[in-house]
Amino acid sequence: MADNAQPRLVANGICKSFPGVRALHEVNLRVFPGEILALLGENGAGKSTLMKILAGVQKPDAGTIEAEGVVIPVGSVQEALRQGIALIHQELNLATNLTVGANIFLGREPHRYGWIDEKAIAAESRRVLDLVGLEIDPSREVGDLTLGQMQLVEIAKALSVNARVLILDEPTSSLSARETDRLFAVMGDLRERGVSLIYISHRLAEIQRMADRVTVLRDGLNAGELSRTEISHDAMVRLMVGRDVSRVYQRTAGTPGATVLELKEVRTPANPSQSVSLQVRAGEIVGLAGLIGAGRTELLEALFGVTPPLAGEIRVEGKPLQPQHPRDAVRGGLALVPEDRKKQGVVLAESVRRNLSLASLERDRLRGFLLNEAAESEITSRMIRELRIKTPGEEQPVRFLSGGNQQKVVIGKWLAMSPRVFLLDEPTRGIDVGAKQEIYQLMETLAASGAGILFVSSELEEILGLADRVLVMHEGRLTGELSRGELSEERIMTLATGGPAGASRANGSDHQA
Amino acid sequence: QKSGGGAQQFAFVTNGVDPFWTLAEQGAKAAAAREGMDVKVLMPAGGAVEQKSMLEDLLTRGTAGIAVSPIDAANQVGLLNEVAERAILITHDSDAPASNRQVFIGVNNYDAGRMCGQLVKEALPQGGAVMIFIGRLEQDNSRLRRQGVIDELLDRSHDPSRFDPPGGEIKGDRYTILGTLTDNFDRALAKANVEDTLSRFPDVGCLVGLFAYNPPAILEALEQAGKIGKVKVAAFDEAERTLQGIRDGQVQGTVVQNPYMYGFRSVEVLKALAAGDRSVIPADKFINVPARQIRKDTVDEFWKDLKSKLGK
Amino acid sequence: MKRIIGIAVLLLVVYLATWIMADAFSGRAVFMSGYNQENLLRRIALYGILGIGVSLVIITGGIDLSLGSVVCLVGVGVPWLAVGQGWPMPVVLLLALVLPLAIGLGHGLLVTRLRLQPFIVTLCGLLIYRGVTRGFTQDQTAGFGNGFKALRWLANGEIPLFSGFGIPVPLLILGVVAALVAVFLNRTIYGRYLLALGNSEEAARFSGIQTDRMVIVAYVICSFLAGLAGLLFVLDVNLAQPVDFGNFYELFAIAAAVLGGCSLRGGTGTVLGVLAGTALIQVLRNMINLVFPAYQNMEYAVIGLVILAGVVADELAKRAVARQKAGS
Amino acid sequence: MKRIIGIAVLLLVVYLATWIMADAFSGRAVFMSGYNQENLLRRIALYGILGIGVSLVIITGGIDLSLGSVVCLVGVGVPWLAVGQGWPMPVVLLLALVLPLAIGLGHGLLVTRLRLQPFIVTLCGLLIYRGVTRGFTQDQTAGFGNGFKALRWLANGEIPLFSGFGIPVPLLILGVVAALVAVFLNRTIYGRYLLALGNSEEAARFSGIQTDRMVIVAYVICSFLAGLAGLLFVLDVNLAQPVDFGNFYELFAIAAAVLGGCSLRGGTGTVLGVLAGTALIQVLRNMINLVFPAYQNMEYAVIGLVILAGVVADELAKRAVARQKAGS
Ligand SMILES: Nc1ncnc2c1ncn2[C@@H]1O[C@H](COP(=O)(O)OP(=O)(O)OP(=O)(O)O)[C@@H](O)[C@H]1O
Ligand SMILES: Nc1ncnc2c1ncn2[C@@H]1O[C@H](COP(=O)(O)OP(=O)(O)OP(=O)(O)O)[C@@H](O)[C@H]1O
Ligand SMILES: [Mg+2]
Ligand SMILES: [Mg+2]
Repeated sequence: MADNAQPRLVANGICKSFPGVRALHEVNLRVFPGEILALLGENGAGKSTLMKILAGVQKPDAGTIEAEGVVIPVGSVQEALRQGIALIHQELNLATNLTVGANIFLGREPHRYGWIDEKAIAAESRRVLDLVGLEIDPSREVGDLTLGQMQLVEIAKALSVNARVLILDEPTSSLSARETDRLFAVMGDLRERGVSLIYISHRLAEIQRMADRVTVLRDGLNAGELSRTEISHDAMVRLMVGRDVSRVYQRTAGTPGATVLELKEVRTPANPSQSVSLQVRAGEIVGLAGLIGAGRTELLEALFGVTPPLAGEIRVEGKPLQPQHPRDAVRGGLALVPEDRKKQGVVLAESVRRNLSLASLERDRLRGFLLNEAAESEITSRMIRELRIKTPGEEQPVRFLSGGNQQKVVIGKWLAMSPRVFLLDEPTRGIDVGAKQEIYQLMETLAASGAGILFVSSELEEILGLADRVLVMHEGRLTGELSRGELSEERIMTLATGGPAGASRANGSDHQA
Repeated sequence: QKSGGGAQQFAFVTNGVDPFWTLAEQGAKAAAAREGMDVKVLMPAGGAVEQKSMLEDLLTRGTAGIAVSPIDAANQVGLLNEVAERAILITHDSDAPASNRQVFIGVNNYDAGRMCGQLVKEALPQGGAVMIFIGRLEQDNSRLRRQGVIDELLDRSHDPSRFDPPGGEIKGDRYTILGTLTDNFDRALAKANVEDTLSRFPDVGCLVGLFAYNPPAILEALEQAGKIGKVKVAAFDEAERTLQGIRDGQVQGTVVQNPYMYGFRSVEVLKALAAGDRSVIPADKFINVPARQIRKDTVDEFWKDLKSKLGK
Repeated sequence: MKRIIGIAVLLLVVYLATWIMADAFSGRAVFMSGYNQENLLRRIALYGILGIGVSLVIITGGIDLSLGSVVCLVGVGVPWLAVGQGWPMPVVLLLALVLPLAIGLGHGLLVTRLRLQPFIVTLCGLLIYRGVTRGFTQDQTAGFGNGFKALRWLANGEIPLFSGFGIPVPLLILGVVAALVAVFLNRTIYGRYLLALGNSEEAARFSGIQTDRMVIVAYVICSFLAGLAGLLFVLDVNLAQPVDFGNFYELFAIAAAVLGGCSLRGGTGTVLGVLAGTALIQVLRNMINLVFPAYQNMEYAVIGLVILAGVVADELAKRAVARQKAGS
Repeated sequence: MKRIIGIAVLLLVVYLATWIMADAFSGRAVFMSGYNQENLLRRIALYGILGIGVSLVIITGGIDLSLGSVVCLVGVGVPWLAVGQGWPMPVVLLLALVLPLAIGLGHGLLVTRLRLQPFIVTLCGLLIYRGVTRGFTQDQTAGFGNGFKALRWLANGEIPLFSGFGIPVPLLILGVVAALVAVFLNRTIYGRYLLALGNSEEAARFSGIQTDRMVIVAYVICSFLAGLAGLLFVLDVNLAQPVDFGNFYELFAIAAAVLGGCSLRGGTGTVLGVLAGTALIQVLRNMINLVFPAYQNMEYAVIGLVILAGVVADELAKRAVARQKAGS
């Protein structure tokens, strides 16, 4: 990328504050035609905010934006679209009551005097859906799609703009390896055609693979830039975190003890025709791999009593458990760190203190049902200290914590209950490298303290690095088990995509109940 | 209950829901029983809109004769004439002279109001300040009733068409009408109105309750204020608490219409008209069921009679 | 569409039941008489206009509790001005149509610009418009006497079809309103915007839709239709009492919309459904008056029970379907 | 806490304004008379119990429109059974306290188990309970005559404090209720659960909290308090008419709760705030009767305007604060 070329989009001195937070301060950003610019930064660094400002969704407090050298009005989505700037948001933003086609063209419907041209929509949707490799009928309601499919619809929607600047804010966090590859192919293709792409991800491997240039934000300030040749894991991490973080995490395996969690032929409502059997032993970290939609979350949610299992036997430390409600699971010694942190993990509006004590209030109660505020304070301060939760104070609403610290609050909430088994669903989704490492260490400490750990992850990297043993799921059943020795990306992927016919028999599926 | 099967149906429609109408219902039922007629008593809770759809549906059912108390005569002429076309129509309680109703059965509310005014005069011979409490001022009957009280207290000429707007004080040489408070049938509010009046005018001489539930509300408030007996009360209608108050000397007296008779006579007249007997219609098309003043001396006998009518 | 079938069936059942009971009991064409059908259709038309209006607001995820009071304001205000104050009718009518627009605009601005909760805004509306009406009329009933016959034709006139039955004019007005709103919802970009923002305001806003404007539009249309209904109501009944004219109409309108498949969470709703819901409620009232006049004072209870039965059945049906899907 | 200051100030202003106007206009202690203050406190007590009840439901993110009809059911039912049907009073009272519990349980189950929308469930309740009451009483007014003086002391009795002023007994009852609910909300784990699930039902459930039970509890308490209020209302007024007893009380209760800082989105609310909101509305009504009796029929309009002013001011204040923070 020749720097003398005219930048397509330039942001100058962007400032943005929210109540109590300075999200961006004097931030500058340039992106050139036909390049993929990776935007890096820890949780809360201001990446999404900056992108929302570029896309006109939010209005900056100060600063200007130039497209092709011309200053454009800020804070207007239409204006941004007119400039060919399209943004794929970090969170899904779809109207689940409308069809796929309607969502793809939402706000840009081809029409005559307000009269919608459905034919045009159908045809054009088909085209962009093919681009992202989604073979579904554009007239289907988005509400019926799976999360992975929804994410792809978001991407197709952005592509349909024929954008000159395409911004992707953590698009892969809910995509499987295969869908990710597909996306990267599309991105490369767009780059060839001279489109400028801004790409945000916490997965450094992906960035090394795709980025022509890297810009890093830290605490809402420009922290530096890396050209194609300078891009390396360590360089990126140093700019983001300001310290070194080892490349891939390597677990120092311990010696597992007695079995703490045992499943015999458990059937979940999501996959009634399949049954799952598995064990987790004390001090053991077991990874649960699989493609999106493999049914891993449903399995964990069934164990935890969110969607009670239909059949089968569950034992925690030998004691039988029939979870009809999370309460039963908690009393049985289970803890779940759910997939959707903001909706299921924390009460966003409430304070760090109230979130940390929420699960243990009942255990510590006084005279039947009175609050034990002493115990609450003790737990709060201890967890903040031990988990090094970054917060201005105990009374800070969790909403204002970064993703990583929110996740620590979820873990701290359960730590106070000292459960026997931890179930973690995508524990590091959308969490930055620094925080990731801390979460990993936490998981190890938990294991070391004799708890059993079963964690779902779609990031092979962390499965490989962290698991003593890996179970692979496909369409609701276990297709295989790999010990630390046998671990390899290929093996996991083959099993995840249906695996060798033999593997599926191994785990007592196809029992007609 | 089997309706129809050839037997003619009749209906007695009120202008709302009120204990007053329960008495009328008894009268209508009694007459119906005596005459062996099928009479439905309907009380619209939803105002004029519901009264209209009730009448329409009665016509649909092929009701032969209807006695109705129009909510607002002046504006229901069209509706009433529509009814008159398809059935025998008479009005009770509140008349609609402009309509094709065959006859009106009821009381002259203006005169009744003046009767109530006389009770006030008896209670306050020396004159004094008076506050009027009433449910609403929409209906002709309530407007006239209130006007009757005012005109009597101010010794004005007999003119039902007069109307003093509710706001503001009306001063006469002996009596002052401090104002008129409405409560739209909200009993709690009716009581609150009295309480607040006692707060605002501690020296109020007489409280006038013009709807059946107003006097009881007045007595409640007075009792709690410990002013029972000290502040005079002039009442309207025959609520039990009111009669008890007269008996205990807490109420000067009450003016009673005769709702039981409204119901009873209405049914009788409907029967006659249905049989083609028009002799029941006087020349002025007004069958007067005169109001009476009930005082301490007459209350017991009246009450006994009332109970027997209500089958208590 | 699915969502309508349930209510449509329920409506049909109640309709037939009423027909059989009423006409069997009396051995004559009572329910099925042209006269009764006309009355029924006229009532459906008047309440239907309210239901359609509020359904638009409900689709945005909002609510409008002020309908009844707007009906009161216009229904009382028109005769009061035209007859009581002797204003020229054209001016009065203009006012009657413009004032509700202003009211709706007010609601919309408070909800979008100040981010106030629709429930509160329109609850205040409910109190204010009725209070004001009672104030300026001094609680006096207003009516047309026997004037304005031509105008009143809009509410009580009919287009003769065959002997003994004609199409009530208000039904035609409802037809026009329903058609316009249906097209607006299903064929225009604005209808799509409304549905989208009702489901996810952010998704719509992030797609460049000026969601605030659309929400305001919904409230404006809703209040306008409430005003129109108020006008037709008073033209039909010929008089209006400030104290109770239109009382609780908002509840019946909302109930009709929900019966018709509108979710108070926003994003769903069809004109046909709302009409079916309105019809159901009116047929029920008609049934009580024709068949069980003695239980007329339990009307509310019956309506409440039917609404509840309706939503419960709807919910259970949905679950059955879901279980089926899971099973397959 | 912050949230209360606004309403508290507003209350103080209106209170002082009424005092000055009323007593200045008449040159005597009118508003400040012991008698008037007693009346005011008694009314605040009765409506306050309703407000506190509904605030619990609002905290769960729900709503209860059936309050007024429960007030009617109990308020009419008690004298009807005890006097009309001659049932022994203890039995009647037991029923009056148990029935509302059952009603609340019903609401709670429909909302949690069937996932019906609270608005609809309680709207049906509003229709059903009133309709049923009108049905079994045949629309006849029920009252105690001069009986049950001892029992009625609960509603209209007072504890003499100094000459001319005593504490109304209902105020003591309100005090007990308020204290219990306040402790429940702020000092017990269940209060914590209620607030947590009001903010995020899912997160609370995923933390092992039986959210459904808590929601049911909220509806049960709410209906129970409505029944208690209904009992006190009829003991105070001494007669109740099925067709309108308690009409619209739910709206005043909800308005009071919102004025007092409850958000209809759930998760926030304080007992003190609700009491302040209730007091504000009652002082306003008192003011209108004492100072502007001629405008008494505009009462609703005034209350509506004040509520609107209150929430608008609250919103603007919050924004100012936010801007300050952002600035720093
Ligand atoms: N609407 C908002 N209100 C208040 N604070 C906000 C809002 N949006 C963002 N913030 C705060 O602004 C800061 C930057 O947020 P932003 O989402 O841009 O970070 P990010 O770099 O995208 O983090 P992540 O990697 O977790 O997506 C954070 O402290 C966040 O809490
Ligand atoms: N909240 C939700 N809303 C809609 N669909 C969902 C939701 N949660 C899961 N799904 C869908 O249910 C199916 C099972 O999802 P699940 O999350 O269990 O798969 P998974 O193997 O856990 O994938 P992930 O890696 O996302 O956890 C998937 O198709 C998923 O998209
Ligand atoms: Mg982000
Ligand atoms: Mg999952």
